[in-house]
Amino acid sequence: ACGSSDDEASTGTAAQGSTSSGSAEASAAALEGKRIAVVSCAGAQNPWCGAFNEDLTHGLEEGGARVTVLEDPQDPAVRAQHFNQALSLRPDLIVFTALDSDSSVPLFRRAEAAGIPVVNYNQRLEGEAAELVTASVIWSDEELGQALARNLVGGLEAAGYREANLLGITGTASLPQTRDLVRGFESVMARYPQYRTISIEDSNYDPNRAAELASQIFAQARARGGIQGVWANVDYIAAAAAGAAEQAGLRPGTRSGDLVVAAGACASAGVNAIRAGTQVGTGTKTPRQTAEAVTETVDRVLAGEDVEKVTVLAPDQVTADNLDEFVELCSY
Amino acid sequence: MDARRNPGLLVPALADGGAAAAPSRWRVSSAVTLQRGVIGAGLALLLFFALTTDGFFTVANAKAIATAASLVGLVAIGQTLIMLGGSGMSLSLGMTSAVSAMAFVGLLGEGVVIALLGALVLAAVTTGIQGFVVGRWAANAVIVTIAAGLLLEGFGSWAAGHGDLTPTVDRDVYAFLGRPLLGIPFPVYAFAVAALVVQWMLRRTRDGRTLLLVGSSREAARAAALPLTRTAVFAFSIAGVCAALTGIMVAATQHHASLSIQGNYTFDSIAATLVGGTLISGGRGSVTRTLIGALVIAAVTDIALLRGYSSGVQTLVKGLLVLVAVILVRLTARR
Amino acid sequence: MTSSPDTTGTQAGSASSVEEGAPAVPLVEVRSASKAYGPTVALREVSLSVGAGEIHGLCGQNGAGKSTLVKVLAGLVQLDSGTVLLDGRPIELSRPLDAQHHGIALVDQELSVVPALTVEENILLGGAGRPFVRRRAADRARARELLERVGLSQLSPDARVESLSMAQRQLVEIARLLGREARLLILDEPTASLSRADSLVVFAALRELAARGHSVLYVSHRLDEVLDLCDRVTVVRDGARVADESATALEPARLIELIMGDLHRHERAANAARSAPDASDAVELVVRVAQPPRIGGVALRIRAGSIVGLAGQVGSGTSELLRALAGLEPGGTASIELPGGRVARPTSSRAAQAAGIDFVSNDRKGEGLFLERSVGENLVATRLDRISRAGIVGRRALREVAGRLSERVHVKTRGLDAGVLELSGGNQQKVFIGRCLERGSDRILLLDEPTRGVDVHGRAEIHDLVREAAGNGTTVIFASGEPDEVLDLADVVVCLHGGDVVAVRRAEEMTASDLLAETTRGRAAATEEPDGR
Amino acid sequence: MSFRPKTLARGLRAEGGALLPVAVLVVMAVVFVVLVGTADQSITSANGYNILQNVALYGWVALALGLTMIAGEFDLSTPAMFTLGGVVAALVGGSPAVAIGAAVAAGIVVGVVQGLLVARLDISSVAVTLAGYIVLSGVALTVSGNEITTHTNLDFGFEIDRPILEVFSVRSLVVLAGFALIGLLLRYTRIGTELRAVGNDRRAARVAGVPIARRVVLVFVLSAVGAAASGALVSYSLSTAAPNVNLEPLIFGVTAIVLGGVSVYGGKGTALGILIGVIALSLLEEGLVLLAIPDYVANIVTGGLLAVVALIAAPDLLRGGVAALRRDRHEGAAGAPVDATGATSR
Ligand SMILES: Nc1ncnc2c1ncn2[C@@H]1O[C@H](COP(=O)(O)OP(=O)(O)OP(=O)(O)O)[C@@H](O)[C@H]1O
Ligand SMILES: Nc1ncnc2c1ncn2[C@@H]1O[C@H](COP(=O)(O)OP(=O)(O)OP(=O)(O)O)[C@@H](O)[C@H]1O
Ligand SMILES: [Mg+2]
Ligand SMILES: [Mg+2]
Repeated sequence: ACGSSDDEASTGTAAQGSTSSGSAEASAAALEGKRIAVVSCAGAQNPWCGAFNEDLTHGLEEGGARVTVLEDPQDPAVRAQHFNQALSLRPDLIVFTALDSDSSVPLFRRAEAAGIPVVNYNQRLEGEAAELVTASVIWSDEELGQALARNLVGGLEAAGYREANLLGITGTASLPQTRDLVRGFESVMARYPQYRTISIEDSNYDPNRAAELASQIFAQARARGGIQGVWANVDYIAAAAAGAAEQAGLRPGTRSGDLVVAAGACASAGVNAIRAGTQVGTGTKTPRQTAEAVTETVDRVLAGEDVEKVTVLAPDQVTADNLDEFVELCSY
Repeated sequence: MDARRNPGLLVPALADGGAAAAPSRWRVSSAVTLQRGVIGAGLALLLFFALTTDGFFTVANAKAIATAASLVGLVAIGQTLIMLGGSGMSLSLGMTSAVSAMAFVGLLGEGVVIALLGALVLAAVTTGIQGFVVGRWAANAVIVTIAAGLLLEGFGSWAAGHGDLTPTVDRDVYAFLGRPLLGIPFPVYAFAVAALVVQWMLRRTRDGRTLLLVGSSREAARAAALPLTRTAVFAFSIAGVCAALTGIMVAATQHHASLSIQGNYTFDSIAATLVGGTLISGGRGSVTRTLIGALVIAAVTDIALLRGYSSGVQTLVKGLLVLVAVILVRLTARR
Repeated sequence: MTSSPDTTGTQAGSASSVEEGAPAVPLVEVRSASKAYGPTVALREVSLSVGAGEIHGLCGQNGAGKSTLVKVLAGLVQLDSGTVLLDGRPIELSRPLDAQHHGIALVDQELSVVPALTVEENILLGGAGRPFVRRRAADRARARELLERVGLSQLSPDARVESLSMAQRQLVEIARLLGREARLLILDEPTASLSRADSLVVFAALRELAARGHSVLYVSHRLDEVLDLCDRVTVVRDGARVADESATALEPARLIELIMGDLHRHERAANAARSAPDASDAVELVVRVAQPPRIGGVALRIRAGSIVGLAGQVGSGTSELLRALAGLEPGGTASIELPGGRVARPTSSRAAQAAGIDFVSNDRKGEGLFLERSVGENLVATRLDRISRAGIVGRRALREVAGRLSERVHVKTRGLDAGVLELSGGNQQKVFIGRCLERGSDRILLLDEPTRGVDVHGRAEIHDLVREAAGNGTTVIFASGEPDEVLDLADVVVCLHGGDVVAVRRAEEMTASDLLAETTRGRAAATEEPDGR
Repeated sequence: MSFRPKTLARGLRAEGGALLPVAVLVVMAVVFVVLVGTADQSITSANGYNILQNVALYGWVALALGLTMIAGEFDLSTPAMFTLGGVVAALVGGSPAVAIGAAVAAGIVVGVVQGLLVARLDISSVAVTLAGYIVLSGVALTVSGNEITTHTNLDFGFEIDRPILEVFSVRSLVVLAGFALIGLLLRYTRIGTELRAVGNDRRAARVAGVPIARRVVLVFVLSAVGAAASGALVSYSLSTAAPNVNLEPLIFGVTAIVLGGVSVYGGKGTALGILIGVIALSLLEEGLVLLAIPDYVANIVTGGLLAVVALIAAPDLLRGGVAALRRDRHEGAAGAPVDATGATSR
């Protein structure tokens, strides 16, 4: 599906939880003539969303479904409004990305009342929402955090640091996936007590804010041994921090004395930075793999198969060494 | 009917010489004292917090503050011109930064000079059109710029294929725009030069002085046959160029460009302009004041961050600063 | 000088006191009032008394203290010393509300009616009553009654005020005040924005009110009106009272003398002394303006370098004609045929400027000065082009030009850097006019009410400036609602009525009454009050 | 609602409204039907429900913004107050009455402070409410600890969105009632007259004895309360409140009120006109959804519409346009000029 060539399907090792092998022919039949509404975040604000919406639409349409995408700028009120509008289209299925569990409950109740199945992606659901939803496709953010930590440690060791002060910059701290990522990160870092994260800041996914706070914390830490490593949950926040470092006269890289930068979910900015040597690595949480997994789940739901409530995708660790394998997947 | 039982006003209580209508010279002078007092107290407070904040008084931190102030400040220069000219404010300058940055990165394949020129021209033209509409037909600037922001966002993401743009050329070609020069970050030079040039234009060029006159009274300017349209286009397109410079330098530092580059530049630039003391209705203020406003906001934000206050508190403090500045400016205004 | 109201007048307003026959206690009396603003002494021991049913004039130069006195009565300004008595008893006037309790009402210089509301809404606006209910029938009846009292019984209470004439608007405002049981109506320069005919409508209403026992205190620079309307006149100079006399006994020349002290001089002589443009080598211009529906089509042939005065009532189109020529009335078409067959079309103010037209609006604060900027900047505002090279303003040139202009128009200012808002009204007007001087010959200067709110002395100075400009070859077209000003300043008088030219005469061939007769054509009969004054 | 066309037209005219809102509604309805037709859809009561839910979402915000604009002011703090209202309601929790009451109380405080600053110190409301916007954004982030706050009472949210008569819901009915109330206030009370007076000619209104400060404070309170209450109601229907402010409510509100014939320069506008603007815009949004328009195209459409609206409202374009039309019909005053050289009578 979705135009991805076979070799990518094999390299994109999205370990799909406990997927039973639904064949391509079966899916085409299940999707044929079906109407699917996608309530998603907008590509205009967020390239990940844009790539995902495109890949998903493409995948579903290839199977013969009619797809309607309703995009919003991560606004809960508008997303709920769109969900209601999606319901009124009376589709066979709604693909939805929840902003959080609780705000999804009323929507899912309405969908249940209308008898329309809902496939949620990216957001781990809890409580009633988790029960109401038909299926979820999510990434293991904990594993992403572990990959991030391994990348960072690799970089720090390559640069020869015996010990190091680290700065962490998260997207939105309160989101569950951020918490999962930090938990995974810390579980690995517990084994490296010589590398201490002295500060975790919240950038709210605003790269300018990330750059500003990074440069101010670099300055403040200067008197106390400086910062040797920066980690961020997404590539473009890491790129902002690396840029701020350059402006402060630091050198992002893996040579001795360099600032080691690592990030979680890959994107063009990260690919670019890894090539340039200013970032040591990233992890895959790619829109295309997500779209493929969602397409498959949708297909199986519509085919009437028994689908697991939660499909967890496992990310790959990306470094300069294996970057070429992931360039396609990570460029969006 | 008895006048006592019918207390409708016979006398225009505030029609003339009333407190709100026209502050007397006494009120103005006491307000000036008040203003000095508040500014003095504010600076003392700032100094106190600065002294007690670990790591504030370092060269590195000064550079960090200067860089932050410069990026917002450049956008604020444009905001100041728009405000001085009596158009109020632009709510699309942040979006202009982002879209120009995307144009810059997208054009880098053609060479850095073409990319720079292309991005700056794009910004000057798009904001210039807004200036034309506002200057020529007296359209409401807030509404026009909200509309322009939406259009820029729509066309920007359409042209960029809803993506994050990364340069296709070697970093060394353009990275000087983000790196320090002689130890000082490049944006600081850009801001300093732009502030000097624009302030000089305001004081010494025909268009700059006309802008102040138009900002003082559009109706009088029209009756005096001053060029309303040209003046507004002048203010808006310089604003566009300044905003674009910020976007370009951010993109050159972060090595990619997307709409997220707009960040909070729109509102932060208005905040810097107002904190500097420019009159929102136009005619009074200067770029120098805005420079100070941008630095004050950056310093206060820095202190809040270093002391570990949340981003919410930082925003709150910024808002209160704006509020105090606005009140002080009003109290000392002649009208 | 007596302090009790004169009861020998023939005005209807005094009739009631005649009947009572007793030396009436004045309604309002001010005794030895003093007031200083810092170093400025606005009032020095001034006294004033207004009898019941009396129309009392208050005259004086700019800054003489008239407005201050009026504000004292309105409770807007507190006296340093002195007392105010009502019906012979001292009263406290520390807030506007106090004045209101005593039935004292102030009609401000600027009209205070809301254009977008209806007549009825305006009359009832701001009055007492429960905020959430409008009693339709009762409100309607009240509005009608009040309209009738100011002579507007024909007017529909549902008419929107923006569709009314200036006089009607003024009367609507007065009706509102009457609705609040005003005993003393104070009008501070009410006719500054009214035409002569409109003034007559208002005067008729005021006389009617006086006849019913209301008192009126009337502040104006239009001396003819004061003499015409008032029973008595009080004159203040430099904050002190210099006269309180019966209006009937007062000669206009004497009144001017009282107001000006020794500053007065007669103007027409000045005009006569001006070397009129030579007829033989005269260059002529043709001005055409059409601006439906106000001006059907006016075409005038005028001589370059002459001063043309437009006379007409509000609504006659004088302002619109000037504004159309200045490119400020987009609804109209105007053209000027210049010598050599060139035709200039001022479709915008920029186009007008390019065609050599300068305009001085009648709205100094709104459409004239840049109030945030300094005197110097205001003076050079329209010639930045000329004092700059390659877009860069020459600082020396700027100071030089501003300084010279400031001297030319005799602006009293502490310096060119002083804010223009610090100047008095008359000086502001001079700055405004100064901006349009010295812009080269062959230009056309349009002035709308060039001396509004300016005292006699300032007026003479401004008139001299205009004459001087004309002497240097500038063609001047001005409009004024004051017959005397038109006759004093103009070479040729053009009378407009209803958007049409109804008469063109040389100024020295005309008297004020001719002019009034021409400009009130058709309306004169309706607006002239019944007792034939 | 049984408005007869005549009553409706009179209502719009009487308060200085224009034909614009009616024209806008007709155009939008036609566009909607065409859009739906090309999208191969059938119009159902569900579409009506969605449109009314959209009206419920930002209707009060538009009304609040419109009221301030009629009184000659501009309340930029609206989107932040909207967000804060939701956060406060979610944080207070407990009984919905108490929670919504708390949001309303917050609105009253904000409205009084902003109104007093504008009225008493005569500061431009744009400046005051811009500062208010930033302050309130900070407050929302701070009190929520930058976390999404969850309502404890999920059933109330479900109840207020339950369809009534297929197309209505408690939420939309409450908002419509708000429109009716404010409409009556503007049309039939002295306060309504005074608000228009304050917006049309503040000096004259002041001289006439209208208590300007109280009226200005009133509109700012109504504005903040409207925003806070809708924010609270929306948070219930979402069962959560997010602390991040976005400009969506402001953009929707401004577009709707200008489409609804409110003058950007104050003094003119009706509640009915604003409602029409809100409905028209909701129709458009529903149409765009039915067509599955991508977000960036929606941005372009909304931006374009707002740009057109800004031009329609621009005073000099209208003046110039009318002038150009007239100029074509009249070419100056033809014929022989009257002699005013003074030569003939010499
Ligand atoms: N609020 C004030 N503060 C300081 N000085 C004032 C104030 N109001 C008036 N003055 C001064 O008091 C004097 C009297 O002013 P007032 O306004 O009473 O004059 P006026 O007779 O009304 O003049 P005009 O004919 O120009 O209206 C003037 O010298 C003026 O400068
Ligand atoms: N509020 C004030 N505070 C200080 N000085 C004032 C104030 N109002 C007026 N003045 C001063 O008083 C003088 C006269 O002012 P005023 O406005 O009375 O002039 P005016 O000649 O009466 O104007 P107009 O003809 O427009 O009524 C000016 O020199 C002005 O600087
Ligand atoms: Mg005066
Ligand atoms: Mg006066």
